[in-house]
Amino acid sequence: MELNREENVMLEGGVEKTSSPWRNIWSELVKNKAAMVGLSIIVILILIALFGKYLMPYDPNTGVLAESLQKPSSAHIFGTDEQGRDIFSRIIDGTKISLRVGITAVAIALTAGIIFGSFAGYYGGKIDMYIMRLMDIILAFPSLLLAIAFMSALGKGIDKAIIAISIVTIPEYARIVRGSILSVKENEYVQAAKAIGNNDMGIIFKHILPNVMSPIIVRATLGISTAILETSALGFLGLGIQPPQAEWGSMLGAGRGYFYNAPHIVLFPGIAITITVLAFNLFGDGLRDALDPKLRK
Amino acid sequence: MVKYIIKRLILLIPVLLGVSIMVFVVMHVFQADPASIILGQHATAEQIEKLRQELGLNNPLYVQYWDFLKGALQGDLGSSLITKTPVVKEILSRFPATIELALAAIIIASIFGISIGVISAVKQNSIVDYIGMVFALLGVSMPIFWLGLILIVIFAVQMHLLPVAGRIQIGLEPAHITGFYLIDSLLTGNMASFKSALSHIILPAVALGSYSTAIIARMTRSTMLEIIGQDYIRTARAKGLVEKVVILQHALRNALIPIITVIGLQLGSLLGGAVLTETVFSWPGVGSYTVEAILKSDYPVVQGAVILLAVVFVLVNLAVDLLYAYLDPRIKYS
Amino acid sequence: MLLQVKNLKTQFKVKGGVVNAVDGVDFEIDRGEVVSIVGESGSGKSVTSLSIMGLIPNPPGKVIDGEILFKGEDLLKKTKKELQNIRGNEISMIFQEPMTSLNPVFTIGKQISEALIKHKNMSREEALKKSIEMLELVGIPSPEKRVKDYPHQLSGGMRQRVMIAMALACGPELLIADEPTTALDVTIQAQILDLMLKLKDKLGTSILLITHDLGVVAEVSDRVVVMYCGKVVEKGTVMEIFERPLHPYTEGLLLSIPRVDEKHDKLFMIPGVVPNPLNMPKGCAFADRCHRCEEICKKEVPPLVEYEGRQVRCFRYLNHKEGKV
Amino acid sequence: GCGKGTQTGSKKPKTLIYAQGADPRGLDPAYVDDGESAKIIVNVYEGLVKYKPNSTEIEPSLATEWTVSPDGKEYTFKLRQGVKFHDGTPFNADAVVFSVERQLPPKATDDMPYASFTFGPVEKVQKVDDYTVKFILKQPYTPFLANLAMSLAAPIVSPAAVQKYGDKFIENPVGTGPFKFVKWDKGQSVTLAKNEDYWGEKAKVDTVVFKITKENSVRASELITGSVDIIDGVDPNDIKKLEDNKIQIFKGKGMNINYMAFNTSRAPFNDPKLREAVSHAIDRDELVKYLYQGYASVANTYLPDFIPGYNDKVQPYKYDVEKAKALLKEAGKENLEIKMITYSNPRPYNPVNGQKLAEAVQNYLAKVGIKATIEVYPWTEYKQKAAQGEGDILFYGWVGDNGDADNFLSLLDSNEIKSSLNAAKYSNPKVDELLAKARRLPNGEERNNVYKEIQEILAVDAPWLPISNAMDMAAYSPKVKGFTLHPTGAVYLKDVDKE
Amino acid sequence: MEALLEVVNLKKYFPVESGFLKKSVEYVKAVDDVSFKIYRGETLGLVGESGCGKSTTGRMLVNLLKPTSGEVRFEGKDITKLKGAEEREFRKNIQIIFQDPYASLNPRMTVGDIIAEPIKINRLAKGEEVEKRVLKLLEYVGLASYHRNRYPHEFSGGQRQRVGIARALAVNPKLIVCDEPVSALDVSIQAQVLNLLDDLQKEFKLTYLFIAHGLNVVKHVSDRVGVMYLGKLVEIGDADSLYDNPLHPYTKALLSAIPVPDPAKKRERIILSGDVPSPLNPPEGCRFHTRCQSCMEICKKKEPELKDVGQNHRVACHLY
Ligand SMILES: Nc1ncnc2c1ncn2[C@@H]1O[C@H](COP(=O)(O)OP(=O)(O)OP(=O)(O)O)[C@@H](O)[C@H]1O
Ligand SMILES: Nc1ncnc2c1ncn2[C@@H]1O[C@H](COP(=O)(O)OP(=O)(O)OP(=O)(O)O)[C@@H](O)[C@H]1O
Ligand SMILES: [Mg+2]
Ligand SMILES: [Mg+2]
Ligand code: NI
Repeated sequence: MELNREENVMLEGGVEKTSSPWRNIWSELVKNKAAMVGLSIIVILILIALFGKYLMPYDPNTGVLAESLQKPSSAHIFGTDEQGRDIFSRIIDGTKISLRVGITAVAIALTAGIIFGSFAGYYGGKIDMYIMRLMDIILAFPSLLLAIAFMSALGKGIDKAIIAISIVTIPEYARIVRGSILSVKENEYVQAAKAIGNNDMGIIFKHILPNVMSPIIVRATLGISTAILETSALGFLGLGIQPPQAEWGSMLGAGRGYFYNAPHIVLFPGIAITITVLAFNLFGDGLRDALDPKLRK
Repeated sequence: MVKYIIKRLILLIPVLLGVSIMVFVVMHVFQADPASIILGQHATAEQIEKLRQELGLNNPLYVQYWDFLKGALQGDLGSSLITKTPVVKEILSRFPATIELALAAIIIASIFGISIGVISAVKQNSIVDYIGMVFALLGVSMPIFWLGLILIVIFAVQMHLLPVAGRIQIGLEPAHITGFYLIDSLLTGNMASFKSALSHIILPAVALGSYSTAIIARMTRSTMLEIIGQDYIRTARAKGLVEKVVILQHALRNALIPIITVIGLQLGSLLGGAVLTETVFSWPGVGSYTVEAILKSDYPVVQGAVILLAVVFVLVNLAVDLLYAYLDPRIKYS
Repeated sequence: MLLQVKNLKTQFKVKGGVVNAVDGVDFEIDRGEVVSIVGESGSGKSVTSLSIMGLIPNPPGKVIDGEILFKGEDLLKKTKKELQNIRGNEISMIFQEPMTSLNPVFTIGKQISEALIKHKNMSREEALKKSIEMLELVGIPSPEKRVKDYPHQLSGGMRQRVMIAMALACGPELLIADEPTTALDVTIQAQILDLMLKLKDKLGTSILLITHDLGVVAEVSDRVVVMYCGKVVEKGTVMEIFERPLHPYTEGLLLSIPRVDEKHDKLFMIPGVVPNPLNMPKGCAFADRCHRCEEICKKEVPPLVEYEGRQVRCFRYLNHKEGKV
Repeated sequence: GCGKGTQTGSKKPKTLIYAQGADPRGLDPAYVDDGESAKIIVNVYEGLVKYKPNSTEIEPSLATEWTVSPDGKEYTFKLRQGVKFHDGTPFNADAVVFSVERQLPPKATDDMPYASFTFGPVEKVQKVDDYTVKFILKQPYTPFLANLAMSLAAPIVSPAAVQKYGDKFIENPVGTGPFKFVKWDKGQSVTLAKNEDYWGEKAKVDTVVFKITKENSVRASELITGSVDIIDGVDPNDIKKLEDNKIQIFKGKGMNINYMAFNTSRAPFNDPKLREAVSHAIDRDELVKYLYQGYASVANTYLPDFIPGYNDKVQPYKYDVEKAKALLKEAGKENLEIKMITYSNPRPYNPVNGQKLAEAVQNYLAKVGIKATIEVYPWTEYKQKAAQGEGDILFYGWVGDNGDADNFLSLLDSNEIKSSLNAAKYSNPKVDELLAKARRLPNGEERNNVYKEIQEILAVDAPWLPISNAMDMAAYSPKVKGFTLHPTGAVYLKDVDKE
Repeated sequence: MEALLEVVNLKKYFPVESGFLKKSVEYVKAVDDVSFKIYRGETLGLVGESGCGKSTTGRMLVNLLKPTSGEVRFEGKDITKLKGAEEREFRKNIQIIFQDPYASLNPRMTVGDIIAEPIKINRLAKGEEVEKRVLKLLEYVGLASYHRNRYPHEFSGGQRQRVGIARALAVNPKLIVCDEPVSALDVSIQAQVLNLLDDLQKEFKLTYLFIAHGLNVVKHVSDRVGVMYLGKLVEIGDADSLYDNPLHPYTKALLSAIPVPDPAKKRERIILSGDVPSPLNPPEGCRFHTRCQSCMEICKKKEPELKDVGQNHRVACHLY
């Protein structure tokens, strides 16, 4: 065929190997410095969560009361809390829970939000109406109050807190997903997907969702921080972690009375939260860019 | 337009019904027993049982809900178990404070958020941009009560610039007209009150608005970036307009449409999310009052507050939608 | 000469390198003349026009070399402020997309008035009156009512007419029209072109028309500039170009248009695609697609040569001139 | 509030601002049970009798003198004449009868938390003449006089005002006290004004404002910046900062007890051996020194030391890890696993909050090999849980109402298991009997000795581990003169002045 | 000749919700009573201004839209009532190529995946076979095997349109609806795509419905041409007959408006006045009468029928 002549022009680097999309995303991510910083921090955090017990100089849950409220020193690099526990060890120990809270809460809310949002957006009409009214109801509920209310119904414990927090955030994801789907749904490639015989699920999950991920990713990375912070608010009201388990948010809450005479008690968990949140956000932004083949070189 | 508003108000009904059912059920599976709360710690089991009968607490839940709903329809949400005063009165007396704070917070958040966002977008990928965005990220990563205490220490205790807590300096409360101190003091021409109320609201509003500031800044930045690339911005430049006009009039005006959505949502969550800020700054609002009520199992108050907050939330959303129509001539509600 | 563009070079820094979007372009426009620039998508037509307007987004773009002499003065040497005073006043521009080139949140009255208030020191009311006149001029019925409309209330053709009204409001000496009809229907396109020509005659404005539709070019222009990959490959009067195209690209372009009045089985086709702007071939950019390609074409960039009083960028004519053919 | 502006000849009205941690529940003494309400109520109302400054002894107030019948069942009061309520109506025997009768059956309602506590022993109250009232008790009840000095239930209200305001009297208090009620901005402040017609020595300041500031450290900050004059609920952590800012700290002995209760109704702590073991395992000196930072005293017995009947001979179980381990081993409970429940908020007797105390205890228990879990609840829910019998160890405390030993020690009366006041669910017939006996004995040595005996029994039986008596702390600006906190926690502001 | 597909009285009204609680509904009459046939192996061109209902018609043919009323008979069977498995089976017969090569390819899928998808969904091949088939299709449309790992944005418009064509060919359709497949392309690329379509038609005996508003392009590819205006078919006939002898005033104006790339030929153009009326409330009578230069009284009142004027040529105009 005569048409094949153009290959000569297009050929830039010989025959390419088959490369998986994940490899592409990865190679793109690697190029993004901010994202890599974020990812490195996340990896370190995960390592700490997994192997933290080898790093802890002291038992995080037992303290020597006589050594309470000590300023950072060589013995306790982050100082000690009101029970005389080593804050450094507690921060390391708390990593596990804080990460788990952030990640699972977002994962649950995200999954539910995506399902609700995409059904509402894709099918429209009555389904949309019912789903979005339900979302409105949850949304109209002040979120902290709703979380508290759910927790008092579900009972205590970190798992319940995670569920409560995720339920509260579902509507936000659902709204974002729905909105994006409404705008993507009319695209011709969606029509094309239908024309070649895709069923609704195929269209939603293969063709629409991948194209609405960027706002969702950005929201989700922010959501991780919200979840961590909201756990701390629940902890503040005695609904979060059961003591003596360390968790950053609760450490912050418990330490707030010592603001004047032992500010380090709240400083370090605050920094830990901030760094974690920052890392997820940097990584999220990078991931969004990497997932978009248009931004790839 | 009026029809649209009426329609939206009608849609309020199922939402409120849903909210009330949910809060009712949740509060009633709560373990604490209102009868024993009312009776206090010296009560005997017989007294408690008697009171449970009187209060209808032994009826099936749906009967109780129906009774509650009947009352609610007549504007009666019951009385607080703790203070005996009608819930509606208690909440309404605290509502202006919450709304005033939430509005102040959202105004501050909007001003800062939009400014940071616009500057970041205009100076995309410059150092200013990065600083702006890191600032925004810090805003979402700081716990409110933490930030609140830091603000108090810096601005009130160390620098003596602003008051520590409360709504106004004692003795300067303006005459009660709307319940909003800032407005009431202006209406009565009481400048000393106005100044005091203003200086009291700044710190809590900044603390409460920090999260929203960050969200608004990020949203503004991305929207502005998108809009600056639009054809009509090029058209505006081609007309010879100065850059300031192009950015602030042509671009920002368009960017405001999605930003308003975010602001609306944020305002909604600020109304209920002011709990910790209200606690830290002793702001006499509904949020901290409700949490106290939850902790004391005073659930007529919780139910009332949640329902009222839901009403306000829905109304705020309606206002946002109407604002859309004003900002975006393409949207017409009929 | 109203406008002289000399050796204009505009670059874009993009991920992975530098795109020479406009790479040494020369042409000129006389008063009252219609000059068309044609060429394939991505050949640098819009960048040329934006360079003249001083609207190249910076970063990533930058005019790196050349002169743009407008009434003898180099626009590239003007300050931002001076340029703002020229834009929309002495030179104005119409863009391709009538749907998106108007700001959706302002009334068209406000959008037309803006330039008048800025450049002609008119008051709001005066500007609005003038706007109504302009709308009338471009044939919008009941303009007093229409000034209060928002862009979305108008059809595509009307919006494009509003764009024209806006561009002409200050009575510019040069109107740059970047694909003003591409997005429109044929019947509407005919209306708009008709209108532009009428207004040109009436107001004496020079027009720089950018398009890749050769049909449009044939109907309206006096002279034609053909661009390919950021370079001018051929210039001449409209008759010369259509009757006897010199450059193989121009030739191919003309041949690949399906014509209503002829019927043949297969269309002529320029094979291949435009080279990647980040990865330009060493020699003539068209060499790979050219059916007359010779050895030298792949090695050296051909210069713009005079041939029969016209200019063309092809080695064949260089050789000819030197008497080797 | 820095005083600025030019000083004019006329005296500037003095405003005293007192910051406390919560809104009062209400301002009708019959319907409230919280300290925040009490602090305001004592300044607006008065009872027939009152406590002497800095002690819980009784002195005249609205009654000028009284007699008790020999059988201890009739109390006759002579009332002060010429006293007017703030609404201008006269104070007389009718007012007293009205105030009391509304809290007696049949008028008393369920939501009067202190009615039965205060007037439970009263058979009836009678007007003898306009200025004489007689109370007839069902049986002799010695603490009754102390009850009449309490800030809750006992104060005399204006009958006219109660009738006038009805339901809303709770927000519109009218009494005879040195201050009149002005207004109450919910959640924000309660304002009182000097009662110019007060029968006694008049208040020194013109206006008193009770301001609500929830967070301890924020309240301290307000005092530092001068926007309030007096704060209570001072957090030990803030004291240094306050002192650095030349703030005066008032440290008074608190009429309270902070204790840990064993659930004695079931295993494992129905075994006194185990209670003893645990009691040995906890270093209360260390708790007081570090957790409470020295702003509490170690409680050796079940009463604060200034209450008549306090037994200074009782020896608590000493901190002794080895002993504790040995006792556990003896009981065969070396790997004991228990559940503790506690509350999430600070309490007057435990300023750091229940969770922190529980965590510290958990730590000590771990050292003797007891594995304890902690469940934390908000206060009301916690009380509910405790009443339902959750938890093997509970954390509780008590703030005395009337300064009588009975008020504290009845917490261990088996009759109070039902009402859940007896958190340890402790039941000892001997103790019950002694308590009943003491209630009937007139004040004096004999009665005190009974209480001492009870304390000895309890010290051995150890249903509680008494931990500490928190200091009552307040802080005030150096401009404030004459401020004290009464051991009952009440603040009488009549004699407080501000420069 | 045998009609592969027959369209009978096809209508599509899009409801536009308005009023209180969405009660009253107005309709956009996008396609309003259109009937025509497409014969096996031919190319039927469909021209008309933007918004006149061409795409809507095309989408109803491929069953992407359900018509409000009327029938689409493919090989004698009404496809508008198909459901489930039958519908899926039918989809293989008719495919569609879209106007915008940028918007019609999922930006997050590689070209290989895009082409493989219909094969997998319709289970036309398994495992290795799929890959082979994809390569074959790429070859048909003139792309190289290494292109399959690239993303749509890495291609030029013309190449992208080829991917769209390959995707349509993947299921071996009998009819392809080409919805303005070259409108977004440059002339030089346009020629490549048109030639490709031509080649493929010959090779696979395809039938095309070719939608465009560029009349010269339609003329080049079509055997017969239909002209639509505001939801109505106003003229239909053999391409040569229609172009040489346009009857409807709208067709005339349309033809005259085509810019001819020949400066020497200055023609008399018919410049229509005004814009296309809104399809929400189209004019009474003949829908073109508001812009028609030979408008008569009757045109304002009575809607003209599509009349046969001989030589396979039919027109809806009161002039004839
Ligand atoms: N903002 C920009 N950033 C990077 N590259 C750009 C930018 N604008 C234009 N270019 C590049 O400049 C080259 C010329 O673009 P230009 O828009 O002038 O083409 P054109 O001839 O107007 O094409 P069309 O007919 O599609 O409008 C293209 O390769 C394009 O990628
Ligand atoms: N989903 C829809 N809902 C409402 N109206 C629609 C919808 N799709 C199309 N329309 C309307 O139907 C009419 C016909 O649209 P259609 O897309 O078929 O036109 P077209 O001839 O293909 O135009 P173009 O040349 O611009 O592609 C238009 O007025 C359009 O606004
Ligand atoms: Mg262009
Ligand atoms: Mg179409
Ligand atoms: Ni041809």
